[in-house]
Amino acid sequence: MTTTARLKFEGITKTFPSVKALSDATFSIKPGEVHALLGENGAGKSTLLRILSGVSRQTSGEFYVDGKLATFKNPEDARRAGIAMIHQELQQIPNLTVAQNMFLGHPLKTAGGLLVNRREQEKRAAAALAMIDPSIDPSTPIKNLKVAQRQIVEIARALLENAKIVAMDEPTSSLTPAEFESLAVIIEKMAASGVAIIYVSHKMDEVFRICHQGTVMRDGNVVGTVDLRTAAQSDVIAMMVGRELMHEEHNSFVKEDVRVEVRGLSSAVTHVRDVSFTVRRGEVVGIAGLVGSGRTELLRLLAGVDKIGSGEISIDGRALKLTNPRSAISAGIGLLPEERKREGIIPMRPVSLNMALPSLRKFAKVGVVRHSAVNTTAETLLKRVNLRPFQIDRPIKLFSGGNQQKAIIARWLAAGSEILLFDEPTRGIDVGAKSEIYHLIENLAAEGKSVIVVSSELPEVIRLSDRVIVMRNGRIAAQLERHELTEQTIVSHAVGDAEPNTLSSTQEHTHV
Amino acid sequence: QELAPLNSDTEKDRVDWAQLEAKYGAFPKIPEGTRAGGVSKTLTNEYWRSLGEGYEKFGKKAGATVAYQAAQSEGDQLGQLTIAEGMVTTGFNVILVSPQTDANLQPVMEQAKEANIPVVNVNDAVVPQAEHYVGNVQRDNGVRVAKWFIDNRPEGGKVAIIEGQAGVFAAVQRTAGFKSTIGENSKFQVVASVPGNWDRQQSYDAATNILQQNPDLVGFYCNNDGMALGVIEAVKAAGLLGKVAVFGTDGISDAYKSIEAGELTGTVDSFPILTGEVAMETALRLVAGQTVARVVATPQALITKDNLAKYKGDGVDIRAVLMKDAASAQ
Amino acid sequence: MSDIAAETPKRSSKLFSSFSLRDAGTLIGLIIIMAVFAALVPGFLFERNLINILQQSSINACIALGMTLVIISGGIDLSVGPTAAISAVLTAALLVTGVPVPVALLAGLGIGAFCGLVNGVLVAYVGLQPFIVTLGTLSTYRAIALIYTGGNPVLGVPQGFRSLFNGNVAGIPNSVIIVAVVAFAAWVLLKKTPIGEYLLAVGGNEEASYVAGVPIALTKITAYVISGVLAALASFILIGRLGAAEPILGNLWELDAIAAAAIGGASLMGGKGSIVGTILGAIILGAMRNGLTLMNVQAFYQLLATGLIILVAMMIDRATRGRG
Amino acid sequence: MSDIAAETPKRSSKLFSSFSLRDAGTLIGLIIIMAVFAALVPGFLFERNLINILQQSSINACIALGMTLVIISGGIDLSVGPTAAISAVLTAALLVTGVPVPVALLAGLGIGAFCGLVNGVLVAYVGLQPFIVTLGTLSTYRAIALIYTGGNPVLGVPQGFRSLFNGNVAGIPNSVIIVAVVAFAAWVLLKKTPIGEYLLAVGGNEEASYVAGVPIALTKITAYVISGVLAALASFILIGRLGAAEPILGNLWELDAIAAAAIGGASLMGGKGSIVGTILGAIILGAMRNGLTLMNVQAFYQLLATGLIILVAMMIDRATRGRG
Ligand SMILES: Nc1ncnc2c1ncn2[C@@H]1O[C@H](COP(=O)(O)OP(=O)(O)OP(=O)(O)O)[C@@H](O)[C@H]1O
Ligand SMILES: Nc1ncnc2c1ncn2[C@@H]1O[C@H](COP(=O)(O)OP(=O)(O)OP(=O)(O)O)[C@@H](O)[C@H]1O
Ligand SMILES: [Mg+2]
Ligand SMILES: [Mg+2]
Repeated sequence: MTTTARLKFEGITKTFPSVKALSDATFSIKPGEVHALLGENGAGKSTLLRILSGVSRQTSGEFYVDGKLATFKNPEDARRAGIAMIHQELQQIPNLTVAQNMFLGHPLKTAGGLLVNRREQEKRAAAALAMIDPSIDPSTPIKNLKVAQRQIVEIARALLENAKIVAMDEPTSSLTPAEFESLAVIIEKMAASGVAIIYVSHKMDEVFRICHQGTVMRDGNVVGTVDLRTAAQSDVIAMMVGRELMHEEHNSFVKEDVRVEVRGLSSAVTHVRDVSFTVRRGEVVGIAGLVGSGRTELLRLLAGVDKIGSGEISIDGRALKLTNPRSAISAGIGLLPEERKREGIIPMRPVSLNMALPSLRKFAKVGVVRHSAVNTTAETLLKRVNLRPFQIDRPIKLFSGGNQQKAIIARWLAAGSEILLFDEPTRGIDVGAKSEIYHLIENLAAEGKSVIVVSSELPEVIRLSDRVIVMRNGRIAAQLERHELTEQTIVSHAVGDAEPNTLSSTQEHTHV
Repeated sequence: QELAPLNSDTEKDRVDWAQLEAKYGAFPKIPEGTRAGGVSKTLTNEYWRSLGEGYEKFGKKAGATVAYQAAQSEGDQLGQLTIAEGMVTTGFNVILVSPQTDANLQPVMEQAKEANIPVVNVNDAVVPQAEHYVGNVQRDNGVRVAKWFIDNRPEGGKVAIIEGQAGVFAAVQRTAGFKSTIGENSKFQVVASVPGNWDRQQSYDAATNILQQNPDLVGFYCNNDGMALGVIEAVKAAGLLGKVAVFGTDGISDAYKSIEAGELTGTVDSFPILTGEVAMETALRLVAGQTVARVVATPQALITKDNLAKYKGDGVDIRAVLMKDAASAQ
Repeated sequence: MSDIAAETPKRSSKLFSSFSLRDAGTLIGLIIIMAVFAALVPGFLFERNLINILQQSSINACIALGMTLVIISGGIDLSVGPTAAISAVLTAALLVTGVPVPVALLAGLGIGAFCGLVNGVLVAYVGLQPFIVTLGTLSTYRAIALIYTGGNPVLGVPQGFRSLFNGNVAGIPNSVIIVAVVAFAAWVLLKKTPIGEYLLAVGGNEEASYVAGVPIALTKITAYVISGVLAALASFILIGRLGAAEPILGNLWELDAIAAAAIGGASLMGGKGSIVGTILGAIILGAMRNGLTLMNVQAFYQLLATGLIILVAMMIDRATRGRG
Repeated sequence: MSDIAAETPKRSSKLFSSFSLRDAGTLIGLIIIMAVFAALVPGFLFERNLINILQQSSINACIALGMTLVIISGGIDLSVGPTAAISAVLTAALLVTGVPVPVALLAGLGIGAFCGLVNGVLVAYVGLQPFIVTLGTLSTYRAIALIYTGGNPVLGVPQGFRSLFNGNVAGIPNSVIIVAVVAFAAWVLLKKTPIGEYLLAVGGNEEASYVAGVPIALTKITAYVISGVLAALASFILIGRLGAAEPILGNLWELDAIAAAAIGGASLMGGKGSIVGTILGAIILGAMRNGLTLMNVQAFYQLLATGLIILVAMMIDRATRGRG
């Protein structure tokens, strides 16, 4: 090929005090190429992109943009060199508006550069947002948005930059296929105009849909670059995880006895209304629905996080009085929250103690926590969820997102929770780990635990669930048995095909 | 034997400063290399710096080395304690303390006694166990100003008090002296007694508010000069200069200037430099082995424009003037 | 439990942003306090007394405006009092030696800015905690003011300077007008300019700001410099009023200013604060002092009332706007 | 830029957790300060003086331990001084009226706990900002102590009580022993008990802690109650030394305590702090005061040195352990 690479990495190495996150990463990307960066959690993808975008510096090696050596001292330098980045974690200021966030650092100015031109910012922000979700109002404070909407804002922000390289680190982790479709169109357009795109995602179908080339990383090393237009998905996955992943069928462990019974449950603070369902021992119940349909809110109600307005929850026939998460936890309920960074982790504390937090008293003897017991349990459980790197004393904030997720799952195993509420359990989790988590869920069911899984990924819902509850507008729209489960039926119940004209499209986004 | 808790105002075993020489003879020779340590409340107020000047002055004359230290702020009781303890540790021959509170230097008294170092309590708060006290009567400050009002404003009227920091010994005593004396005269009415916290700005604001409600006020008594100088500005701003009498306490140089300029009505000067000299003299007499009365009373005087020339100006020998005052008071 | 409060977001409508709702809470607090005093103190609501209250609040308001910006940026400035003192004694000393007023003013503002700059650099570049940096400079600056003057006040500030800060225009004290102008400028800065957005951003999420290319260090330093300059300005108002500059002036100003900002809705965690709220907060504190003095409340009980009113003001505010 | 800095933490090995490295930084600061004074002041390192330093640091250390726990939980307690004052005057008054020592002690600790409880409830249940709550109670508690005593000190604390807190065991002052025991207990609490982990969790991420079932309110209240109890204990040490209890005691203790905690590595953002570090921080401050006094440094220059040393201690610490 004669064109110079738009972006070329040469021997990029990054060492942290206790891990080598990247070693000798070398590959290049051409203009107009959509290049996937693939690898398990902790493989070093985000680390590489953070170096590219000037957020951190490589220990050694260099990279070139359009053949020019790049030496970025801060994100601003990278931006000037034409690099736009969507970070894996939302990088937003809660109290500022959507538009202010999108123009943060480089506001449009007026009055001779003195004042911020709010109107123009909002106009342009609206235009960028409209490409994905026109319902987002650029003048609302970002803290009022749902995670999914906030992620759309992050994407739109990157679109505003007119960059020649756009790095996207799991841009769709909270999005539904519908939004991904819009993004795919945008990416195609950008690629057509010569922009190089680096795309990181654990959703393989997305990757294969839009990416031309893919570089596979494992434990900080580049394993190789493959042409995704020709390669087989299973081969690529094998490259990533170092082994073949079997496509597994759903296993059912449903017992007869009803463990959880929810009757007429309504929220005191959100739009969840009149929800009734049951979950049996060993049953995995999936909850599907559109963004904003109230799935998360339902789980928060069950976990005692949100206040119950009316209705009843009983476990093993005993009615619960849920006043706070603690009461739910002692009733054997454990919640894997949707927004890991905000609701999940205590950043500066070690993984082991993040895991043990709700069950500390179980590890205590005469009021003193036996850290040896914590560590023993942590080693067992964190191994079971396959934490990587396996360093249980490290502050959790130093782990990759997927590994943080695993630690929170382990938290409820440690607490011995019988009823597990998983909100988007595989968000940001690599394919290998994903199948591990599926196994884990199945194992839990096999042990007789009851699991409720909220997921925006329909294949996941179908793969895991014995039964699926479809939610719409805060209410249950349908309960589908295993044999009825197809993507088609779920979607039609979620959007309410039966009564097509009652749909409020500002609240609810197109597809599941 | 245990000493009775000291009340510097009523203690029987006392001597007036002017009588020191008459009673104990000329100043004796002190041992070579005598070191005297002064521990002040704070140096942020001119009064305490002047006191230190007096220490140095007399110390130099008598051939003693003087160290003068102060806490970092007026409320820093433990800091002052640390300083005083340091002086005991480093073997000063005599220590002069002006405690922040009645109690905060108590341990030093004990430690010094063990180490056989005499301690002189100089002014302000009075440590009950103090064996030696040099200073004026705080209460008397307020009394003198109250008497001025009774003498000079025979028709009576409304008066207001700007107090120092809540709970501080000098502020409590001065206020009490003024209040009780003026309270004996039914023509006067204390319409306000509010805290100025030794702070000029707060006193200014308080005075503004008081004047607004009581434009017919006849006077202010302030627990120190800094506050009085704030109050006088408020009086000026209200256009009442000359109508409202304002008194301060301490006799700092700015107060004198203000009196000369016809603004401040008066201040109760307790002559810090002279007090310092007397205190040092007493301390060094103790070092020389003399026995001195438990309380040595130092002078104070109400300074107004009328008698200002007598106490301040070129060629005024304040010591001689006050000696004469003392003699005539006898 | 401010964060958990997010669990029950009571967003009513887009028209009322949380900002103005919050200010309404502060306003209600002020109105209640004014009403109580009006009932207890005859003449409390006279125009003359209201102007008094404004004038007496002006110094604290001026300091509190700077404090609000610093707090929004995620910092705190405990050194405002000593900064004011340094600036006051320097300006007064220059004026007394006959330096023209504008030059002395500039020198005073300049030294205020410099004090702020030192704070800002230590926070932003050296990376120390704001509380501890300004606790250190609190002592350091005070010591400098004391050493410079030997502990004595600087007297004899010329009338020309005094009337500039202590005069009236149509019955409104100049100090009130000055602070009103500063407040408006601060409001524009915070709501309309890039730097205001940066302040909110840095205080709201520093990492995200960094990633977005916000000049973090510059933003923080700006906040501290403004705080220093406003401390200097406040000291001018004070020496205009008192005619003298004391090296010990400004003692405990930081607490009053922080109280005003907090009552006005600033969060000491950063990222949140309101100019209007701060001004209202300063007036609440001023009205309280004024009312207590007029009622001739004894010192100990004034102290008690001060503490309780701060607590009650915060509770009223919390009650009117709900949690969060 | 504390968060971003996290990308390059200089942790060398698993054996040295970030905890002890941070403490090593503080220790180096202490050693440098001690070395400087040892060079300048003859007798500074004499055993007698070292014991003096420990004794003089003990009150601040005691207060700072409680402060550290509160700071770790994401709060701050400005009311420690007045809490100590209330507890001191009550205990002394009881003792003077002949109440047995243990009863008076319990009453004093109880009132300290109660003061802390009020702070804690206002923070945890009413949801007010810790800074402003304790600023309000700072005034309120002080006023209560003053009103209770009419502003007068309570004199004549019996010898039995005094020797309990002011005696020696084998040349070591009881106060030092008491604080050492308290420090050990605080260390156990923080490192070994669920409540310690809860404190770190609540200060580190309150919402996540809530979701994980941590009893947020209880945790916060515990921190404030401990702070109140330790303030009471510190006041016992003080009245043991002074033989009298004054309603104005404890003035500005909060700043010294915060300084000690911050020098020792506590982050005022919460979630971080060290018991060992705080003790070292208190000793740094004590050694500094002691050394400056022995050098006979004039008050203004002592103030200057205090400020500068706080700044330098923080910078040394920052330099030795890198950013973060
Ligand atoms: N600041 C840090 N300090 C120490 N180690 C770090 C730090 N940041 C990342 N790491 C480590 O670097 C490795 C690579 O992390 P990175 O976030 O790049 O993984 P990733 O491929 O993006 O994973 P994921 O798919 O889960 O997002 C991980 O082992 C992680 O623990
Ligand atoms: N009281 C209410 N009335 C109407 N709508 C509400 C109410 N409270 C919240 N909402 C809306 O409901 C949505 C919240 O539902 P949420 O998105 O959490 O459900 P979800 O199905 O879990 O979505 P996600 O895919 O983001 O997890 C938000 O869009 C919010 O604006
Ligand atoms: Mg990643
Ligand atoms: Mg959800």
